[in-house]
Amino acid sequence: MSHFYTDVDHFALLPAILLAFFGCAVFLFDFLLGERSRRWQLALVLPGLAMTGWHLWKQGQIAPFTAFHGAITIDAFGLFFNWLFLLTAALVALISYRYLEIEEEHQGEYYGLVLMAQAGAYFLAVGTELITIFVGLETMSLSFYVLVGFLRRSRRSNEAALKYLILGAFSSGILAYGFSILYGIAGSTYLSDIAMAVAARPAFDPLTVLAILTVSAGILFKISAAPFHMWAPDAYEGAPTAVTAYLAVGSKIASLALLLRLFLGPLGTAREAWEPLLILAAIASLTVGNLAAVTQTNAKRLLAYSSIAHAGYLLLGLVAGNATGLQGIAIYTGAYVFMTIGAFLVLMAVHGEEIEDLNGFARRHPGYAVPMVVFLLSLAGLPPTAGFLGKYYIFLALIESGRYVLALVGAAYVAVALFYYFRLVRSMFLLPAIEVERPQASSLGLRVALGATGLVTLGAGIYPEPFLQLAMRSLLK
Amino acid sequence: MNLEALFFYAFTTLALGGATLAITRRSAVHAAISLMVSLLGVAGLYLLLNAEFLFVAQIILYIGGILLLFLFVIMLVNLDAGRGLRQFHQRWPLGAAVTVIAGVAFAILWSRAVLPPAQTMPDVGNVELVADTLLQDYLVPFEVVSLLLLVAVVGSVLLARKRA
Amino acid sequence: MHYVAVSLAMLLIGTAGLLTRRNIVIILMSIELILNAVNINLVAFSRHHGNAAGQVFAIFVIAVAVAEAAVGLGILLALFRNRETVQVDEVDLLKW
Amino acid sequence: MPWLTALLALPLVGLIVLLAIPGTARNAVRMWANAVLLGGLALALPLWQAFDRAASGYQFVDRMPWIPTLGAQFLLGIDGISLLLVLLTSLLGPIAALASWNAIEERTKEFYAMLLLLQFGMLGLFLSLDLLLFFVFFEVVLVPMYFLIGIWGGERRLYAAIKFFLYTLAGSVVLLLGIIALYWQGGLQLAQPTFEIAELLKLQLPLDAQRWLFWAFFVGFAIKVPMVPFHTWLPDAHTEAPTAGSVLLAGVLLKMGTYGFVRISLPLFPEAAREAAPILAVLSIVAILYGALISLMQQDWKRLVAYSSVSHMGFCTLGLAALNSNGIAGSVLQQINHGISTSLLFLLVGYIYERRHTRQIADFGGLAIGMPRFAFVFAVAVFSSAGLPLLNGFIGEFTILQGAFIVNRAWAAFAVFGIVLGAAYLLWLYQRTMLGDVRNEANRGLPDLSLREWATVLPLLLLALAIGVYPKPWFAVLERPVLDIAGRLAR
Repeated sequence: MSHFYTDVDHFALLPAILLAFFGCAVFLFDFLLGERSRRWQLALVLPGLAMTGWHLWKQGQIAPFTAFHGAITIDAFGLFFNWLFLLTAALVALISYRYLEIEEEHQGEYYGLVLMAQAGAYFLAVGTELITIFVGLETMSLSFYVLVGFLRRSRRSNEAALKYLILGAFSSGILAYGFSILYGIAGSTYLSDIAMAVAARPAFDPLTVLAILTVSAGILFKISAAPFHMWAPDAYEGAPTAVTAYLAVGSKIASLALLLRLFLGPLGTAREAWEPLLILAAIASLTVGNLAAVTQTNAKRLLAYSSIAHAGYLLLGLVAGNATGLQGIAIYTGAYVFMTIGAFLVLMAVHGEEIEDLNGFARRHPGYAVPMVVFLLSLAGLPPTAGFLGKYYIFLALIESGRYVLALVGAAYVAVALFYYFRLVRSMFLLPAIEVERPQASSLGLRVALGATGLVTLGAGIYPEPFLQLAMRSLLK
Repeated sequence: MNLEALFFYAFTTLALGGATLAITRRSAVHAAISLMVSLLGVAGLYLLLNAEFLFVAQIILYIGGILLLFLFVIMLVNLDAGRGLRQFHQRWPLGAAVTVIAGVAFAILWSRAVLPPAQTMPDVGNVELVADTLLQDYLVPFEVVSLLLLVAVVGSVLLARKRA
Repeated sequence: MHYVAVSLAMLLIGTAGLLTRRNIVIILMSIELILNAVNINLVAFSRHHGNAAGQVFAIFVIAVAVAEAAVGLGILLALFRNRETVQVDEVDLLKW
Repeated sequence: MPWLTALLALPLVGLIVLLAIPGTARNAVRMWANAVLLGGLALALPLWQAFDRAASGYQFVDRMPWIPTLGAQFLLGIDGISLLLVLLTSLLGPIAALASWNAIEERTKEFYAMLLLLQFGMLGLFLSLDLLLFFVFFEVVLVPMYFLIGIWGGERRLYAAIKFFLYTLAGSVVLLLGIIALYWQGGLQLAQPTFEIAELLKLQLPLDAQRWLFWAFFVGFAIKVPMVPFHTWLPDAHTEAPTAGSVLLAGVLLKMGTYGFVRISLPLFPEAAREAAPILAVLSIVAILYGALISLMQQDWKRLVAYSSVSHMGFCTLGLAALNSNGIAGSVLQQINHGISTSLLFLLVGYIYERRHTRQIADFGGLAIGMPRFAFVFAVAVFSSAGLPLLNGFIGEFTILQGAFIVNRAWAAFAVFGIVLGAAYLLWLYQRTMLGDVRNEANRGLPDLSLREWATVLPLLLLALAIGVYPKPWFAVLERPVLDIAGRLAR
C-alpha cells in the first residue's frame, strides 16, 4: 500500500467500508433478484452489522490511534458512539421487517439506506477533520431524507421528507458556513490545528463567536433542540414509524457526537462564549418540548416533542462541563437508545399513531403494554429504570458545578414529562377499547427487539453497575 | 480603479443581483435563470481568486448539472400554473426579521474580525495543487463522498420512479 | 476582505428566500445560494491562507449541493405524483 | 437468607409466581396473593420478639454492594421506628388483600399483582438505610398506586390517579435533588461518597447547606404526608381509590412522608430543623384545624375520613416540630395509630359501599339497628380516631401534646381545639349514619359483617385496644432511636 493509504488508515476505515459494502450488497441483491431478495435482506444486514461490530471491537483493542494524517481519530469516545449506532441500526433493522410488509413498501433500498446512514454517522463519531465530518454528516442526513419519504404513496410521508430535507439542508448550509469560518481562523480543516488557532485568540473573539453561532445553530438543528426544532414533529409524524425511531435515536446521537467533538475539542477553550448559548437552548428545549408534548393527540408527535426535551437534558450535561456531566451524557444516550426504540416499537405493534388507538391495548396485549410502561417511566426518568440514571448523572453534574437553578428546572420538567407520558399509559390501561382488534404488526424481530430493549431499560435501572462501568470507560478521555 | 476591482464589482453585482432576483421572481423559470446569472457571477469571483478549477467546476456542475435538473423538474410539474397564488407564506415578516437580525449581528462581528496573517499560494498550477491536496490530505472525504452520491442516486431514483 | 461581505450578503439572501417563499423549487434554489455563500468564503480563505484546503472543501460542498438538489427534487416529484392536480405552491410546508 | 431481605423479597417472588397463574383462575389468584401477604406477616411478626430494645443503631442489617460506582448499597436494617412501621405494613397488606376478596371482580389478577408490588415498595422504603435505595422505593410505590386508583377506583378515578402521581412526583424530584446535593456534600467531606444514612450522619454540614437541603427534603416529604398547602391531592385520591387502595394509602403511604422527616430531615439537618420548627408547627396546626373543619362539612362518608387524615397527620407533624423526645415518640406512635384507626374507618366505609353502592352520609341512618356488629366496630374505630382514652389514639395525641406543650403552649392549645373538633365530626358522622331510625328502606336488612370482614377488622380492633390500654411496650421499642434523634436535635 502507498503512503497515502497505510494499513492503519485501512484499519480505521474498515467499519465504514463494511457498512458501505453490505449496503451496496443489499442494493444489488434487490436490483438483481427483485421480489425474491426479501428474505435475504435481513440475512445480509445483520451479519454486516455483526462484522462491523467485530472490527469495532478490534479497533477498541488498540485505540486510541489516528489515521489519514489526523483526519480520523479512533478513540474511546468515537467507539462508544459507534457501538450505539450499531445497536440502533440492528434494532431498527429488526423492527422494520414486518412493518414494511404491512405498508407494502418492502424494498431492499430501505436496509441499504439504513446501513449508509450508519456509515455516514461513523465519520461523525471518529472524524477529526471538517470536510470528513461534513461529508459524513451529509451522507447520513441524505439517507434519512430518503428514509423519511420512504412511503412514497403517503402524502404525509412525502411532505415530511420535503420539509425535513429543506430545513436539514438549510442547517447543513449554516453549519458549512460555520466550518468555513473555522477554516478561516485556522487555515486548516484539521480539528487539532483549529483547536490551537482558537485557543490563541482572545476571549469573545468576533470570529470565534461567529463560528460558534453558526456551528451551534447547525448542530442544534440536527439534534432537534429548540429554537431549531420545528422540523422534528412533522418529520417524526410523517415518517414511517420504524424510521421515526431511527431518526429520533440514530440521527440525534450522531449529531450529539459531533456537538461534543467540536465543543469539547477545538471550541473547548471558548467555553465562556458558547455556554450561555447552550444554556438558553437547553432551557428552551426543555420548555418547548415538554409543554408542547402535553397537548398532542398523536403519539408520534408526542414522542417527537419529548425528544426535543431530551435534547435539552443532553445539552445540560454539556453545560455542566465536568466529568460527571460527560458520564451523564454517555449514560443518558445509552439509555435513550433502548427506551426510545422500545417506545416506538410498541407503537408499531399497535399499528396506530393516535393516542386513542392505544385505548384498551393492555387488555389485549399485556406483553407489549407492560414493557411500554417501563419505557415511558424511563423516558420520564423514574427509577428503577435506565432513564433515571441518565437524569441522575445530569442533575449530579449540575449540582457539582453549582448550577442549582438549572438542576431545579430540569427536575421540575420530569413531573410534566410524566404527565404526558402517562397519557399513553392511561389509554392503554385505564380506558376501554373503542374498536375492534387492529392488525398487529408483530413479528419475531419485533419481539426480539422488544425483549432486548425492555431488559436493558429495566435491567440497567435495577442493577446499573455494569452499564455505568461501560459508560465511564467510554467518555473519559 | 484597477481592472481587478472592476471585475470584482461586476461579478459581485451579477452574483448578488441574480440571487436577489432568484428569490423574488414569481415565476420559477425566471428564478432559475436569475440563479444561473448569480452562479456565473460566483464563478467569476472564483476566477478572480485564482481558483480556476472551481471556476470550471462551478460552470459545469452547477450551471450544467443542477440548474438543468431544476429546469427539468419545473417543466415536469408545470409550476407556472400556480403563478396567481400567494408567493410568500403568511409568516414571511418573521422570516425576514430573523434574516435582518442575523444579518446585522453577523455584519458587526465580521467588521471586527481579525484574520491571521495572509500567506502566499505555492507556485504550482491551481489544478495540480487542488489535485494534490485532494488526494493526499483529503482522501477520506473523497472516498466518503462516493457514498453520498450513491445515496443520492439510489434515493432520487427510488422516490421519483413510478409506482410499482 | 470584500469577498467575505459578498458571501455574507449571499447567505442572507438565501436565508431570506428560504424563510419567506412558499414555492418549494425556489426554496431549494435558496439552499443553493447558501451553499454558494459558503463556497465564496472557502475559496477566499483558501487564497488568504495560501493552501488549497478551502478549494477542496468547496468541491465537496458542490457535491453535497448536487446530492441535496437531486434528492430534494426526487421527493418533490413523488409528492407531485400523490397530489397530481394540486399546485406545488400550495404545499405550505414551512409553517412553524 | 437474611431476614429482612427475605421479608422484602417475599412479595416480589409472590408477584412473579402470581404472573404464572392464569388470570381466569380468580380464586387461585386471590388465595395466592393472600397467602403471600400473610406469609409476609408471619415473617415480620417474630421481629418484634427478636428486636433488641436496648441496643442503639440499626439491627438485622443486610448489606450488599449495589452500585459501587455511585457508592449506593443495597442496605437494609431497622430500628424501633422502622420496626413499628414495617409491622404495620406487614399487617395492613394482608388485611387490604382480604378486604378486596369480593370487591374486585374485574382484572383480578392485575389487582393483586399491583397489591404485591405496592407491598414490596412500602416494605423496601421502611427497610432501606441507603438514601438512593430509599428514593427508588419512594418512587416504586407510585406506579401500583396509580393503577390501583386508576383502574379500580371510583367515577373520577382517572383524574384522581394522575393527580396523586403528579403531586407526589413533583415533590420527589425535588427530594432527589436534595439527595444528590447531600451526596455531593458527603463526597466533599467523607473519604468515599456514599448514600448510607449512618455515614451521612457523621457529616458536619454548614447551616446554609442544611437549610437548602432541609427544604428540598421538606418539599418531597410534605407533599407525601401531606402537609397543608400540598394536601389537595389527598381527598381525591382517597375518595376514588378502591378500599384496599385507601387503606394502604392512608395506613402506609402517608407515613412515608413523616418517616422521611424522622429518619432523614431531623437527624441530618438538626440546626435547619430547629429553625424551621415553628413553620412546621404552624403548618401542622393549620392542617389539624383546617382538616377538621372541612371534615365537618363533608357530605361524603369517605371524603370525610379522607379529610380527617389531613387533620390527624397534622398531629404527627406537630409532634415532629416539637423536636423533643415526647413529640417524636408520640408522632411515631400516632403514625401507627392513624394507620390502625383510619384503615378501620376506610374498611368499614368500603364494606358499606359494597352493600349500598353509595357513600352519601344522607343516604344512611339507623344502620345500628340492622347491623349491630358493624355499628360496634365502627364505634370503636370512631373513638380510636377521635382520641378517646383507653384507645390508641388518645395515647399518641396525648404524648404529642405533651411534647408540644413543652415547647410552646399555644401550639398545644390549638391542637387540643383540633381534638375537640375531631370528636365532633366523627361523633356526628356516627350519629348520622348509625343511630336513629331507619329512614331509608334500602338500609333495612343489610347483612352484618361476614366472617371474612371480621377477620380484617379484628386484628386492628385488638391492636387499638392493646395500645390504648398498655402503651408501654410500644414506647419501649421507640425509646432508643427517639432519644438518639432528640439528642442530635438538642445539641
